[in-house]
This record gives sequence, structure tokens and C-alpha cells, in this order.
Amino acid sequence: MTASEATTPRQLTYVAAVGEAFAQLMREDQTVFICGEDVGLYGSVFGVTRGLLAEFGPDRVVDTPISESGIMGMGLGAAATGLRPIVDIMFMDFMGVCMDEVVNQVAKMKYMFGGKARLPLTIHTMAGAGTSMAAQHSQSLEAWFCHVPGLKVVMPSGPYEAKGLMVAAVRDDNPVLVINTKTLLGMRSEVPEALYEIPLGKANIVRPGTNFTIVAIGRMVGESLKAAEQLVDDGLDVEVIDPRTLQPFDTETVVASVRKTHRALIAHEAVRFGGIGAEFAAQIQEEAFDYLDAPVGRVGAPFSPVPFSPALEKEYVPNADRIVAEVRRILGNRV
Amino acid sequence: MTASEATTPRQLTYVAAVGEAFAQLMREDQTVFICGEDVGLYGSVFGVTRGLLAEFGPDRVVDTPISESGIMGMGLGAAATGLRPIVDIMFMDFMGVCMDEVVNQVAKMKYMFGGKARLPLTIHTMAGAGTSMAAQHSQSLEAWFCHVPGLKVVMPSGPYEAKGLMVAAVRDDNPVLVINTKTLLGMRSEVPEALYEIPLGKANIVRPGTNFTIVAIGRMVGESLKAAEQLVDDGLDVEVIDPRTLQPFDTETVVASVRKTHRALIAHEAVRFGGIGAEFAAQIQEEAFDYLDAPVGRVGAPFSPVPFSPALEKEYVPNADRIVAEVRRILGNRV
Amino acid sequence: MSLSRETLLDIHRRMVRIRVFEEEAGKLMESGKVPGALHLYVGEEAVAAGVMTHLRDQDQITSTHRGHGHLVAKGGDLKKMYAELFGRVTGYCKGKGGSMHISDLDLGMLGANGIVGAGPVIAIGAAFSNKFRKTDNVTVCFFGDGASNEGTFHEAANMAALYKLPLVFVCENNGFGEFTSQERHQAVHDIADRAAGYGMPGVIVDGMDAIAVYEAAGEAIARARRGLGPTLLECKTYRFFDHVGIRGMGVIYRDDSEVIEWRKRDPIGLLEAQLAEQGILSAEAATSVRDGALAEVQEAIVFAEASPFPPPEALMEDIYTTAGL
Amino acid sequence: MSLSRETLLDIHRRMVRIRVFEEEAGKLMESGKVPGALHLYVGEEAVAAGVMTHLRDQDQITSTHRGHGHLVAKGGDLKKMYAELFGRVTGYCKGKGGSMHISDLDLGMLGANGIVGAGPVIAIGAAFSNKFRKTDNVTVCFFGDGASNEGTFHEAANMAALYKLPLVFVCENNGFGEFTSQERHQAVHDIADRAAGYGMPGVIVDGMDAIAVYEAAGEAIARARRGLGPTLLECKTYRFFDHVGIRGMGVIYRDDSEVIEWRKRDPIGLLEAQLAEQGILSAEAATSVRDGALAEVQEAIVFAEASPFPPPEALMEDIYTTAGL
Ligand SMILES: Cc1ncc(C[n+]2csc(CCOP(=O)(O)OP(=O)(O)O)c2C)c(N)n1
Ligand SMILES: Cc1ncc(C[n+]2csc(CCOP(=O)(O)OP(=O)(O)O)c2C)c(N)n1
Ligand SMILES: [Mg+2]
Ligand SMILES: [Mg+2]
Repeated sequence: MTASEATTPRQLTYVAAVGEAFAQLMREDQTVFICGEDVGLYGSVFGVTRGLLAEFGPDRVVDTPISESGIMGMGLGAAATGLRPIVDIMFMDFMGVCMDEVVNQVAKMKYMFGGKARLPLTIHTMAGAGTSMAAQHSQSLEAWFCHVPGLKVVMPSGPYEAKGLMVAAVRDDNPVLVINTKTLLGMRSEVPEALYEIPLGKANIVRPGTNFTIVAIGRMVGESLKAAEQLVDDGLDVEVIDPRTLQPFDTETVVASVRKTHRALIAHEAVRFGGIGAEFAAQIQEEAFDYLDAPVGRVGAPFSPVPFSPALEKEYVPNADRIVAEVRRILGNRV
Repeated sequence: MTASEATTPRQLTYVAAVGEAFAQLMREDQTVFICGEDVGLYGSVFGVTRGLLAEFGPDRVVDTPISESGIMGMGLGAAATGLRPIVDIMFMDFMGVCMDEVVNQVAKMKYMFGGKARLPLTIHTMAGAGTSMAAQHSQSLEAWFCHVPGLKVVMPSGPYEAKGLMVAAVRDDNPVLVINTKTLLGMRSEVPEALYEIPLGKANIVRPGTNFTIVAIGRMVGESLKAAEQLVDDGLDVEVIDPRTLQPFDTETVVASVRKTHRALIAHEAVRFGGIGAEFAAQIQEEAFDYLDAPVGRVGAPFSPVPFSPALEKEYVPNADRIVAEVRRILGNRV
Repeated sequence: MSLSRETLLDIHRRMVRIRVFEEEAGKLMESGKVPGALHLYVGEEAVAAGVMTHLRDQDQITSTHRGHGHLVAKGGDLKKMYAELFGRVTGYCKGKGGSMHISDLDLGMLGANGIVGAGPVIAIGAAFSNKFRKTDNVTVCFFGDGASNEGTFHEAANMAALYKLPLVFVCENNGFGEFTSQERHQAVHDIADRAAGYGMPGVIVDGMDAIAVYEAAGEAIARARRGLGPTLLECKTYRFFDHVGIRGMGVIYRDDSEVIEWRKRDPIGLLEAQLAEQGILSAEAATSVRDGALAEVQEAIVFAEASPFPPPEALMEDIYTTAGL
Repeated sequence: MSLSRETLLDIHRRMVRIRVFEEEAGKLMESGKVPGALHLYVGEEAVAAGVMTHLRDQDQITSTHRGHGHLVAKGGDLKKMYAELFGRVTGYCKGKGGSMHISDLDLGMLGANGIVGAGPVIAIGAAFSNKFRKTDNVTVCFFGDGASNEGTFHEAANMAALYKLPLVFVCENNGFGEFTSQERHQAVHDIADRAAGYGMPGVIVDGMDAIAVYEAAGEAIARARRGLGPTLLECKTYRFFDHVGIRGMGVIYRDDSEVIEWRKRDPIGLLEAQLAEQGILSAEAATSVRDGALAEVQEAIVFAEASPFPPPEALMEDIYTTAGL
């Protein structure tokens, strides 16, 4: 489904799109509830749950103590016994505090029980740097979770994706980690009022192109579109692909594109070393080796914690210029 | 340094090599202590700390409650205030319980403090499947930690490496995660009695070869050597490289090998998707693109939790046959 | 509370079934027939039986790595249990979980768990669900003295009390966390003392006395069902065997004398004496209960050993829920 | 314990310096001059000052996201602090940490922390180290009422009591965890009640009364120095400003009336009244202390704003220790 199919030209911010998805999903299914720190009375520090408490009450919009393991366990226990919880972990950096629950319990329960568990659990969190919040409030750790069988992972790149992927995530009968990006919350785009799903596992070709493929996730999708414009002068007609779902990854769409364009680059905000871009690049060279005219490039954050000082953070966060430079570097004198 | 340089032909098991390293390091430096669950009176469930309590006493060999976050925090606080702790986390699967301490505190403290911290902390744990311990006692999660700036990660492939890398890790002034493999504990090899260091960040060419490179870690090093023998009939003279240190990764040695052999494969026990093999493969195709005659292959565990039943676990754990098959698959009709 | 004859015999039968199940399982593990590690419940039967006799199938429990006893007491199918220990496709988890993940969601048994301290936070979710769905089902969370030092217990206890969840925390204080005795892993003698810090009652009971456990658990469970919130029930018990396997004596971390003392208060012997006194269970009757359990267990073992291993393709099944379940 | 004139004035001066530091920092954040989010300590000064006045440079503290007050009270250099808030290379962390990671290892200040509940487990390590090195240094762990629900507090408390570590847990109970009031995040009114569950004394003190805090902290610290183990000291206090920034009234999660009530017991006003009564500090003297602090702070701000930002190459420095330090 692409934005053009939207039933109305209504524009919504990213944060409003997430909030609307929550509200509509809670109206649709009485077993859906949301729990997390300050998601109720305060409406979440990011505003994504504003208004939910008033409409659905404290039984379904649950403020919790600062106990991430407890919150995640509560979501798992409720999902295993018939409810459809949405668990909010304020910042993705805090996933480390409940990592065991996510990785050893949530992801594995179904398999360990021989399939006899249905876990319709959605985990919602906020990733990304660029807000002067320093090393413990700015990380993008999607690679960890994509490495864990039993989880699905989605990363919306805009308001339209934020709503459609949230709907698919909450309706899915498996644990799905929804990674939103805090620096995109103010972004506006067309968002249909009706409940719509963006299918999990299906990539979206954001910008069709013929001779270079950029696979970008989250905030880097927008940056890649800017980069694509800058690269026109280089004689490059860049195809930009947003996987939307990182796990399962839509290898097919990406490989088909690269077989057509013969050159590719992956862009994400996370640290480059060991980032999900490595997996994408490895798969591309495996599946499209004979079609590649250049190595698959990768753009990601340098190998350092996220610095506080704006002077350093602006050097840290990848952007369109960095993508353009990397594209030119890998093409070198091959163009 | 290679085994041949060892000062004595003495043979030691992997478990004894680790234990000897601990004892010698504690004799060498009075600020070294070890803490963890049942590392004292019981000598650890794997036997790696046997005898330490008797020699060094309870102040330096500390049995802890079952509180991984507390244990890891204790190691960090002690390291930040002048001691050189060795923290034992029984199974690598339990790292999830203290993930925040490792990733947000241990790895980032120095940077967040502008460099004003010295953290000589060694984290020791046991990874690997193949012991019918099921999904929560069998994981290999090295990829997570290699993605975290501020940590160093080593993964010994035998007794000689187990001792030499432990010595280097404990003497290093940075947090180093030492990942031992439980199924290798009984393995014997030549281990010098003297304290010797295997330099961190330096790969070891275990088997020189001319026309194919296998980069293998931990248990897969031995399996790759077996595979290399089987592949002789295919006309392949396989070079087997053990990076020994995963973070920092010795790109240079590996790339030099691939530029020579023109074909490569990565083998690890961890789940293939998002495993550290993806990073290695991505780097190889970036640095040696024009030298590659075939895509870089990867062998790892399938995308499932580790099953309990021996009937399934033997299908799960990668081995020499799987490596041979994958080498043949990627070469296809290119040979 | 005076217990009916039926209830007393029911408790006794559950205890004997656990004992026999565990003794046979232990032998099979030591002989290498059952793969992996088994954490056996022998010596602690009064806790599982005394608590579970109050529960319905809809009431949930979260278990531990030492979980066989809990499932047997909750009414688990011995055939499926043994098949699981043997890693066979007919097992509760199709052989994918084994001893440490044995479970039966239909019986509300939310799984043994390989992670110490994992249960409490899952239990608050099940309890929350019972309350959310306006049922009067309760959830019982079993955990050990060692697990009482994991942060997860703390978080779950606080949330359970805060939300007044229909939950009972049953601490099986057997004096050891693996090979570390309680006085070497915490500075308090009574784990029940922790209850006050969360705003819930803390109760201590003799975990070798099945009737005492039954009565104390009865009150806590009734309280939870009435919507009055959680209770922390500490049962003082003892593990007769080693942490893993069946060896109980001659171990480095405890004196044989201590084991001998505790064995004098074997929970089954204790209950049988009480029942004999009340003329409810004769020695012969007791023997026939044991014989019956043994026959059942032997039948289960035969079933398990005769069952096939899962086929290779099962490896990649049951990871995700596709259509429906 | 009767406090000397010097001590009383010392406490007062520390409180005023914190107050002025925070008020100015708050304005700079609201005006966008200081990037990121500042969690200000205004209203809670008596806690940091009352405790820190007992400490030596060698004694360590672990702080929280609300850490400026702790560092000022521990003797932090205001210039380096402001430079850090501004993200300048002259800051305590060369601009890499900012408000949430401000630290000074030379003063034993082991860092503000962006992770709620991170401090307690780091504190036991420092305390363990003090004991291991046979010093009589103590470690003080500051944490909030909200943090008292994190599992890390539980694990650290248990280990500190078990090992009898020279440690004092100072709970700054300001009634809120972010925007959630205490009665909505835990079922107990006194967090000190949790101490008994670990086997350590729990003490409650009026956190607005600097002298009371000083005296209670003095006993706990002396006890720790003597090797008698940890204490949990709960200080009942209040955050005058919002969770982040300076706005204190007209917020959705608390009534202005509550803020007004607490402000009547402003810890600085309270102490100045006590000191005036004892003829130790006149109104004029108090004003000059404040003026002095303000001058110091303004000087620090000028220094900070005049300082350069870190150069781009600094991004990849200080991640690992290479030769020596
Ligand atoms: C998080 C975690 N840490 C450590 C272990 C290893 N381990 C397994 S059982 C056990 C002891 C548990 O003690 P307790 O809670 O008292 O239960 P008991 O074995 O006595 O029944 C330990 C440390 C584990 N499985 N998980
Ligand atoms: C692990 C973690 N969870 C949540 C947060 C978000 N957060 C920052 S401060 C705070 C409230 C802390 O409350 P308290 O401990 O009482 O300290 P106070 O702010 O009242 O001083 C929260 C929830 C965090 N930083 N870390
Ligand atoms: Mg125990
Ligand atoms: Mg607070």
C-alpha cells in the first residue's frame, strides 16, 4: 500500500499518527491495553498516548512504576493469557533493562512451549540521536532484536508508516517491536483516517530508480531521498527502498532492485559496525553477486557512544551529505 | 604468537587453561578479584574457578547472590575505583539480565566522562549450544556486544587461546568481554605454563591456504579445519583464520587473505541472520570487491531458538559438513 | 480450617506422584537416558501439593527451573511430561523445551523457566489479565530463596501490591541458591520480611508440613480471589537431592548431618503419620498409593521411550504464529 | 549532636550555591542556550548539603539524572559544570556527557546517570572497593522514590547488607517519579520500610530540614565507616520545579496548592530561620552568601560560554583507554 491509496488527503504528524493508531486499535479490540511509564495521566513524554486515558480509562491505559522488567513481564503474561498488550518502553536505550524479558521470555516462549502459545504483544519504543540527550537516550539498537528468532521488528520512516505499521503490529499474533524515531515525531504527511495495515515483511520502493539502490530505514529514508536528488548530477537515478519491516526482511524486493541497478548502499542511524546494514549488505552480495558493479556501501554512525555536545552530535548522526559522499566513494572511478 | 612458540609441550584442557590464567593473574596483581555465582566454594559450575577460593580467600574470590545486575555493577564500581575485577556471568544467555549495566554503564562510562575513567574490567561468560540445555542456556550472542562502542570482545577457539586471551583481557585497561564455549571445555592442547598474552585485535592464521578463506570463531574454528581437509578433494587449499578478537576486528589480516584466495566464507555458531558474520562479510566485500570470484558465504545457526531435543539440536548446531556444503554451494559452477 | 478426608488424600496423592516422578526421572538422567540437566523437587512436595490443591485449571502458575513438581501437582499428564524430558514429539513442548521449559497452558501452567527470577514478572501479567477480564482466577508465582535476590522479584512484588493483583508469591525457601546457602546470599533469615516493603502481608509456614502449607495457601489464595491483593508466602523447605540430579549427600556445600536432619521431616512421611493417626490412611493404603503412582510413572516412561523424536523439519516450526494459532 | 557554627554555615552555603546554580541553569535551558534536558534540584538542597558535608574527597557518591546538586555539594567546580552543560570542551566531560552524565572522579563523584536505578549497583562496587583496599572511605548512593522500584535497587541493597559494605543509600523521596506520584507507583508510604527486608536499618528524615538530614546522615555514615554496614536513609523532600525545566505550577500531575504548601518549608528559608534564631546568620549575611554564589555562577557561565566546543576529532577520542590513561 502506498500513500497514494490513502482515502483522504488529510495530513497528520508522526506523533498524531501513532496516537490515532493506538486509539483506533483500542476501540476495535477490547483486549488491547497499553502500559508503560507515564502513558496515562501524562500522555507519554513524547505525547503518543495523549487522550487515551480519558477515553479508555485506567484499566486499559496503565501507568506503571519505573520497572521495565516488570512492565515487559506484565505484557508477556497478559499476552499469554488472552490479552493484546502494547508495552511502551520510553527510550530504546532502556531496552537493556528488560532485555531478558524480551529476548529469553517473549521471543522464545512459543517455541519452547512447542508452539502452544499465542503472543499478540506489541513493544513500542523510541530510538534515535540528534536531541542532545547524550549516550543513554539516543541509541538505535534494532540490530540486536533482528538477531533474535521469535521477534518481528518494524521501523517506520514517516507518519503514514507509523500508523500502518502500528496497526499491523498490534493485530499480529506475534511479538512485534515497533521502533519509532524521536526526531521524526514532528514530521507531517498524508495519513488516512481509516484503520489501515501496512503488511509486515514487505518493503516499499519510496523512489523508483534505475542505476543505484539505497536501502534506508527510519530517519535515513528521508535523508536518502535528499541524497538521491543531489546524486542526479552524478548521472545517478537512485532507487530508494524502505524495508519498513527489518525482521522479517524483504530480501526479494531489495535483491530485485540491485539486480536492476547493479550498485547499492545501506543507510541507518545506528552504529555502522554490526548494524543491520551489515546483514542487508551480506545478503545483497550473496544474492546478487554477479550483478554488482561495485561493493555494497554502508552508512551508519561511527563507532562511538552518542556524544552530548551539539558540536559532536552533528558529526555523529548520518545525513544526506554523508550518504552522497559514501555513494561517490564506493563508485570511485567506476562510474 | 602461535602454539609452536609455546615454551613447553605441556598439554592442558580448555577449562584448566582458563583456571590457570585466573590464578596466575591473581598472583600477579593484588587488585584482581573475581566475583560471580558459585565461583568460590563450588569453583563455578563449569569448574573454571576451582581452587581459587582456597588460594586467594573470600575477599578476592567472591560468591554472589543471584543478582546479575548487582554483580555487573559491582564490577564496574570496583573498576572505576582502582580494582581490576573479573566478573563471571555463568551462561551468556544471562547477559540479558544485566544488559543495561554492560551496554549503558560499563561500555559508555569512559566516554561520557570525557575519558576520565579507567575501567580494567573483564566479563567472563560461557556460550554455545550442543548440551541439551535448550533455548535459555545455549545462545551465542557476541554480535550484540560487537555493536557496542566501548567494549572489546574476544572468543577463544581452544585452550591456548583461552589462556592467552584471558591474560590480555584482564591486563587490558578497558572492559573486555571474554566469551568461552562450553562444548570446548574438555578440549586439550599445548598451553605454556608461563603467563603469556595473545594480543587483542590480532587474527591468527590457523591453517595457511591459497585459494579459499574461511573466517571462523570459537567452536567453528575446529570445524573449519575439518572442513578444510574434506575440501582438499575439491581442489581447494583452504586458509582458516581465527580472528580471536571480534571487537576490534582484524580486518587487515582477513582482507589480505581474501585478496589472495579470492573466495571466502564466515562460520560461527550464532544465529546466521544478524550474526557477526554479516559484518565480516560486509567488510570483505567492501575491501576486496575486485578480488572476489564468488559471494562471501556465511554459516551460522538457523533462525530459531535453540531446541532441547537432541534430534533437533544436532540439526541446529553448525558443523564441518555444513561448512563444506556451503562452500560448495557458493562456489557452484564457479570452480 | 479442618480438612476433609478427600482433601487430605488428594494432597497426599499429589505428593507421592511428584516423589515417584522425580525419583524415576533422576535415575534416567543419571543413567544418561534423559538428556540435559534435571532439577528435582524431592523434599519440597508439600509446597506444590499444598498450594495446588486449591487451584482450578483456569488459575495460572509460574514455575521455575525446578518445575516438574509444580506441573504434576497442577494435574499434568505424566506421559506428556516424560515424553518432554526425553525430547520426544509427543511431549508437552514437542521436545523443544525439555525439563526447564515444561509447560501446559491449558492447565494454566505458564512454564518452568531457565532464567532464575523470570517467573514473578510473568505472573503479574497473568494476574493483571485475570483482573482485566473480570474473572476471579488467581495466579501463583513459585520462586526460590535464590530468586528472591533478583530484581525481577522486587519489581513484580511492588506492581502486584500497587495494582492489588490476584496473585500469591510462594517462596520455596530450600536454603540454597544452587550451591550457596541462604546466609551466604542474603542477610535476612525470613524472606517473608520483604513483604512489608511492598505493602503486602508476609506469611511463614513450615514447608515440610503439607497441611500447614494447605491452610496458609488457602488464606492467601482466598484473599487474592476476593480482590484484596497479593500475599508473600514463604515455605521453609529443603532440597533432598543435589541442585541437579539425585546425589544428596557428600557434597561440598552442605553437611550430610543437615540433610539427615531434614530427611527426618520428610514431608510425605510427615503427612502419612498424620493421616495414619487420624485413621485416614493405613500403611497398606499408603503403599498402594505409591505403587499406583509408580505404575503410572512406569507407563509414562514406556510411552515416552516408545515415542518418536521430532522430525528435522520441526526445527523451524512453532517460532511464529501464522494463521490463527 | 550540636553542630558547630562553621558546619552550619558550610551546609547553608552549599545549599545556596546549588539553588543559584540550578535557577540560572534552568533559565539558560528554557531560553535554549543550554541544549538538552535539565533535571533541576531546587527544593531538595537540604539532602545533598546535609549528606555531603560529612564526606571527604575520597568518599564516593553515585548520583542520578538530577545530579547537579550532588556535584555542587561535593565541591564541584562550577566553571567545569557549566561548561559541561553548554557542551564545551572545558567541561567536566569535555562536553561529551552533559547534564545527565556530569561527573568528577577526583571528587569521588561517579556520575549523574541517564538510567534510573543505575546508581545503586555501581555504588556497591565502589563500596566493595573501599573495603577491599582496607580504607575507611564510604560510598553514598542517591536515588529517587521512582528508582526505588527498579530491580537494581533491590539487588544492590541485598548485596550491600550481605557484605556489610560501607555504604549509605540515600533515597530522595520527592513524591514523584517523573509525573507519577508516589501513591501511584508503590503501595507503601515509607520507602525506608524496605530496609528491614535486606537486614539493614531504615531511617526516615525530614528532607527539608538540613540539620535533621545532617544528623541522620552523620549516624549512617559513621556506622558505615566503622564497618557496621549499610543504612537506608529516606529523606522526605519535594521538587519545586517540573521534572525537566523550571516550571513548577500549573502542571497536570499535581495541584499548585501542594507546591505552595511545600514551598512554605523551603529548605533554605527553613535553615536561614534556624540560623537567624541562633544568631549565626543575619539576613544581610544570608543575602551576601547568595550574592556571592550568584557572582560565582555568573562567572562560571561567562567562562562556559566563552569556551570552545570540542573539535570534530574529539568525537572518536576517549572511547578506549590506550597507553596508561
Ligand atoms: C538469571 C539466572 N542466573 C543464574 C542461573 C543459574 N541457576 C540456575 S538455578 C540457580 C539457583 C536458584 O536458586 P533458587 O531460586 O533458590 O531455586 P532452587 O534451585 O533452590 O529451587 C541458579 C543460580 C539462571 N538459570 N538464571
Ligand atoms: C531505566 C529508565 N527508565 C525510565 C527513565 C525515564 N526517567 C527519567 S527520570 C525518571 C523519574 C525518576 O524518578 P525518581 O527516581 O523519583 O527521581 P526524581 O526525578 O524524582 O528525582 C524517569 C522515569 C530512565 N531515564 N531510565
Ligand atoms: Mg533455593
Ligand atoms: Mg522522585
